[in-house]
Amino acid sequence: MAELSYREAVAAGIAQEMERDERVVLLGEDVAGAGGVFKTTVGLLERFGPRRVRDTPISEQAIVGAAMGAAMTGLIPIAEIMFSDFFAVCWDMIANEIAKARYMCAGQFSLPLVIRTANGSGARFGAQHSQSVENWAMAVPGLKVVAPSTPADVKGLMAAAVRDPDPVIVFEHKGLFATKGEVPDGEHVDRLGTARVVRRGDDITVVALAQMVPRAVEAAERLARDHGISATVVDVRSLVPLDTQTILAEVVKTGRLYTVEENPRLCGWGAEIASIVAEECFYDLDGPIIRITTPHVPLPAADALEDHAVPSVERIVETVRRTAG
Amino acid sequence: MAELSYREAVAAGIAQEMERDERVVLLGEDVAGAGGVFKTTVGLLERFGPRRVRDTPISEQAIVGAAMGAAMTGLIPIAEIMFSDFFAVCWDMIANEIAKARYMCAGQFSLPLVIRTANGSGARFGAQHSQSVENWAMAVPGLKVVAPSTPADVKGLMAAAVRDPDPVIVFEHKGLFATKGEVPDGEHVDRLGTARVVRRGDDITVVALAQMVPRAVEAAERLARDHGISATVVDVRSLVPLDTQTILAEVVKTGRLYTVEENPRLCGWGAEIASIVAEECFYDLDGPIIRITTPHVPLPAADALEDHAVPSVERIVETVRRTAG
Amino acid sequence: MLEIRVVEKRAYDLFLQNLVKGTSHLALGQEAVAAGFGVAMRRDDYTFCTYRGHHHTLARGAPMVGVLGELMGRKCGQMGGKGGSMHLTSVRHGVMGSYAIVGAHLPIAAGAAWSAQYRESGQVAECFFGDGTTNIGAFHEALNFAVVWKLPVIFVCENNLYMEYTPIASVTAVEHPAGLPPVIVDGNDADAVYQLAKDSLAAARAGKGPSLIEAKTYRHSGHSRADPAKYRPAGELDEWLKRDPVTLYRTRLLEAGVPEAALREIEGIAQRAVDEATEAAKASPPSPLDVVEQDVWSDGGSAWRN
Amino acid sequence: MLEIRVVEKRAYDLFLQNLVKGTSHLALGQEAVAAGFGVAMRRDDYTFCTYRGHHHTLARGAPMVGVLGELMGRKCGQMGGKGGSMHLTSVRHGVMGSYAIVGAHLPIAAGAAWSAQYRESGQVAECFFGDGTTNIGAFHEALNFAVVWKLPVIFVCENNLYMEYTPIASVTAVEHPAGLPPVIVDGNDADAVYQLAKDSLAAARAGKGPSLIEAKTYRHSGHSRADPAKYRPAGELDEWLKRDPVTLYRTRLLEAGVPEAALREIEGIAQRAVDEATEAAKASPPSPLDVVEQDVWSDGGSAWRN
Ligand SMILES: Cc1ncc(C[n+]2csc(CCOP(=O)(O)OP(=O)(O)O)c2C)c(N)n1
Ligand SMILES: Cc1ncc(C[n+]2csc(CCOP(=O)(O)OP(=O)(O)O)c2C)c(N)n1
Ligand SMILES: [Mg+2]
Ligand SMILES: [Mg+2]
Repeated sequence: MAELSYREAVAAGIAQEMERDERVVLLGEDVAGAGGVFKTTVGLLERFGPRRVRDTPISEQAIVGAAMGAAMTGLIPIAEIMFSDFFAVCWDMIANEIAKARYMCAGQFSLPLVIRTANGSGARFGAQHSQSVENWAMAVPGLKVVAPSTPADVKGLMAAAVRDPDPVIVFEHKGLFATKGEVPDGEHVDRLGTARVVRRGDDITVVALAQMVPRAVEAAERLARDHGISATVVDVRSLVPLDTQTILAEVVKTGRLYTVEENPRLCGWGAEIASIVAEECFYDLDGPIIRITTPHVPLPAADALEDHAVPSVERIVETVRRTAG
Repeated sequence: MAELSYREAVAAGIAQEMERDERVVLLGEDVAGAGGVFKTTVGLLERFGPRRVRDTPISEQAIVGAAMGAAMTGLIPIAEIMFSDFFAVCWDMIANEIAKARYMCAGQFSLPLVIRTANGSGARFGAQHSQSVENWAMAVPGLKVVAPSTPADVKGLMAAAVRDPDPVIVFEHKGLFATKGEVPDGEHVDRLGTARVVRRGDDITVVALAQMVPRAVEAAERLARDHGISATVVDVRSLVPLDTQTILAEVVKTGRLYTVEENPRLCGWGAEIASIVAEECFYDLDGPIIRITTPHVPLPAADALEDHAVPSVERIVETVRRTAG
Repeated sequence: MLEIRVVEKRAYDLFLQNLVKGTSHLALGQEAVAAGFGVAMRRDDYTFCTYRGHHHTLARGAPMVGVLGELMGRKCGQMGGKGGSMHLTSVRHGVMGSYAIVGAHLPIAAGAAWSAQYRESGQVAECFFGDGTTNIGAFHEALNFAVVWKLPVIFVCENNLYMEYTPIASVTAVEHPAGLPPVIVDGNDADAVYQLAKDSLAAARAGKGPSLIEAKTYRHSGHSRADPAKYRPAGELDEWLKRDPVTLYRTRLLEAGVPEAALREIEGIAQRAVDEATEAAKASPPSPLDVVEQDVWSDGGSAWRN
Repeated sequence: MLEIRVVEKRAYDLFLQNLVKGTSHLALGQEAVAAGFGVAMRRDDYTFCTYRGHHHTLARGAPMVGVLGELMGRKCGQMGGKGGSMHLTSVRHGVMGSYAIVGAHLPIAAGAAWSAQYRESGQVAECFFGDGTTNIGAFHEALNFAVVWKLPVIFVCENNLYMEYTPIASVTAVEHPAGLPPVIVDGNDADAVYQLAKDSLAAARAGKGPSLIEAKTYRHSGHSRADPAKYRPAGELDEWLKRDPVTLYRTRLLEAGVPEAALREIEGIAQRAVDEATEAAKASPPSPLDVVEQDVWSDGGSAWRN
């Protein structure tokens, strides 16, 4: 196993798939010559050439639309949208075209494409460059959605996304790019639709995603150490398909569910999971379902303010301690 | 009280406010000369003239962006986006600019504007012209969101939206345009953030919105008549601000919550309300929270298929009967 | 062209009989654009069109019964009723979809052209849209993108003078979009369209990049079935009816020496074909309800959880 | 212009000292555009700019301490740290915001111009953006909209040859956008900019509609603080440094007979003003945490429920 940073693992996943299949192509702003503004595509131009790794104009609708047109005619495009906030400028292409086309034509074609993007807070970029918008994508039928939390996962889920015959949105997390971790040597392909139990405990189940996973794990350590509360932590990894089996099984075991979300409070993935649990294992619950989220505000730019807004280890510990009685 | 159709009530609400305040202006595609493709702005050009009622090019970003620029400099624009599905082509303007601007500038300006749009199913327009996207708007901090179900409400909430100092999205429902109802004579201004208890019962609480309200009420009648189940029906009316007091109070009384949503299943407003209830009145619940929604698919065009997809009176009755044991 | 005309008229009749439920946007008067291009295209070229796409779909050879059946929500419909009039697609015939959000299909067509270029398949993507579309952002992005990447795509603007109910001249200043000067053609003259289509297709196939064509034409009916088209100045329709593409072409054939009887026969054949398609569509059962939860994904289903 | 230069350099220093956390996009080398326009504008005109907006914000008279404080996340910051470098706004000075999504502010500026037209206030909206912005849909929609509505808005493209790291010429074909031919100006010549600014402002105020200006200029530093700008061809920066707008203007003043000593004095004043602003910003406490849940709504709060 090699130790890679999360950003290196992104490039490794793309490279693995481009190597395997000539139909895989990459396009986006500054992805080629510059290796990506987050350096997640470094080396790909050199390795696969300008025919397969292409810089584009600042035209997100054209980027994603071109990926769609190419996917329905034989290619497997990976389109980069630099920041997930910019989904808003090409949302029609994502939500109305890519998500719906296969359904509308009753399956006459498929859209094997990937849209990858840098999501989330941590870089102090302010309200228009720090959003977590995985819930936007989850709310639209026809999109598969993953949000990996480790280098190994980002490589493996990227590969799985490329191999999947349907459109997959890969949310890479800005706050995790610099983190490091072991990544299996050789070909590494993960499975969409699988959550992972990162840690097992007896008292509560904490469900988290992406940057919130390491925070939930750290919170769990502290809860165990300082407050005698033993927590299971589940990394959702894949919002669509959603591994409800794993999540429900873990909630049933502890009887208590906490979700930790970076997206603003209303209508997040946490609400979806909370609702599924409140319907399907209501009688197994021992207490209220509690969502820990960013408040329903845009994100501020200053570091202290951003840190205050997004769920922190302290806030998770504090919330659980106060309510897991 | 006069009887108006829902579409007439839209125009009446706009007219009332334009009459009152010279700063109120209306812009959108085909809103002036043609009176709107849904005939919701008939007569306004004649009454207020081409300076205040303006046709635009097919440029949704320009329409909504112009409304924003005008709102921050002294006007109160009402922008029409013809179908709510088209929010996707101007989502950046709505979600990243209008919703966040006041926050980012720490309140240096406000954005007193209204975006009104035709939402929902019923006209057999297919996947790109029938969506219910109120949950898209609800998920974005900085937007107020209403979705009226009656002619009186659409007039009164439109007026309230125009008078509100912040951006309000008014979701008019295509399936309700032809419905009629009493509208108070004279000036009629409602309040944002207020739900309405449409019907009171003892066994369950059904929470619905827009086109789903009449269906929920009819289902409640049938449940009472045919199955001896007595239901409260709450019309949410306003998603942001959300009248959680009314909703929670009614759920506590019956101990059972059903939500009836037209938006696709994942991350809808129903999930939000279910989650709030599962957190805040968990111990008052007597059974699982059940969401009745459109399945998580795009909408099909054919009438029978569309009817099958969207929650119907039958489906509501059947679901409640089966689960309200 | 004639068949398209008869199908469009039939679609209108079926709507009056309440057999077509949703909306539909007829191309009556615009048939020559579809016919001219349809004939000039290679079998494996791609067509991308709008909600007003019956004509282009038929011109590529998609069967009438599939089109009429789709409008009527029948099982025999091109997409089994799931798409409806605005989303006709027949991949088998190179019709890669009809798109109902103005401007959206231009970048998508550029993407198909990119794929053809990448695969060196020699295919060309044709993308049809209306005059109103020149005002939306996606139009601009797609043109620039296609020029910069030198893609084999032809953007064809069917300028019928109106967006929905608003005359285009009152809302547009667009003249020289993104470095791609438009070539103008009489969209009611099928031969002129055919010739230009052939030339531009050849140029695209030769790697010369995209072209932009403006076909001047007119829709005889309203924007959609809901529209009586009262916004038209008096006499405008009459002027255009004089230049009806179907009549124009008929006259031209007569002048070229084709006997009246032969034309009658062709007309009879078209009429019968449409009648038969209509009956077949009527006889087809409605779409089965279980398709509602099918074909979101490539596995044929719509499961979002395990 | 000079003050802007000194502030931008100071912003860079503060970043090196880790006192500026988020990103920042300096306008070193582009100061003349802001200065020329800033001086020509009427007090109540509107400025709309991008994430690269320090220069335009300062040119309208916004205090340096507010700008530097904002970059440092201090209470004294223009928006108390909530906006950051990319979103400088000072309504008091007509700076209606800095927008960080490429192209978004063009329609918004058109809207402010519409409001001025409607209110017959004689105000003009100035909208500054980069060359890369010409490829995004919103650019096209805004220009067409402004032309058709004849709005008093001036779109100023600061063409600095690059989008982030990609040379603009490799990705754009845009030349004649939406019926608005661009007027080109040397963006490093403050006088030339000023003259053109005056003329275009007068035209807008006289009801002649929008104009589009392309100011040719260059950024001396990287795109943002993260960018060492290695993609530049050798020598390019040196060529442009020879045409540094601040030096150019200084030379011109000297040639016009302004004594060196007077210039030194002005330079000293600017330097001291920036030093003072820096100290004041450093002395300001960090933003209080409770602002996080403030000012979503006009009531000052962020409540979404009762
Ligand atoms: C983004 C978007 N805005 C608005 C509409 C509503 N709409 C449908 S067709 C149409 C007019 C289009 O005019 P044009 O492009 O000239 O095509 P035509 O209908 O004349 O063929 C409009 C405004 C839409 N479908 N999509
Ligand atoms: C819609 C959108 N796409 C991409 C970006 C990322 N981005 C920020 S600045 C920039 C380059 C803009 O270039 P230009 O318009 O020339 O302005 P400059 O930075 O040179 O002043 C890009 C691509 C963005 N902010 N918004
Ligand atoms: Mg038209
Ligand atoms: Mg630039």
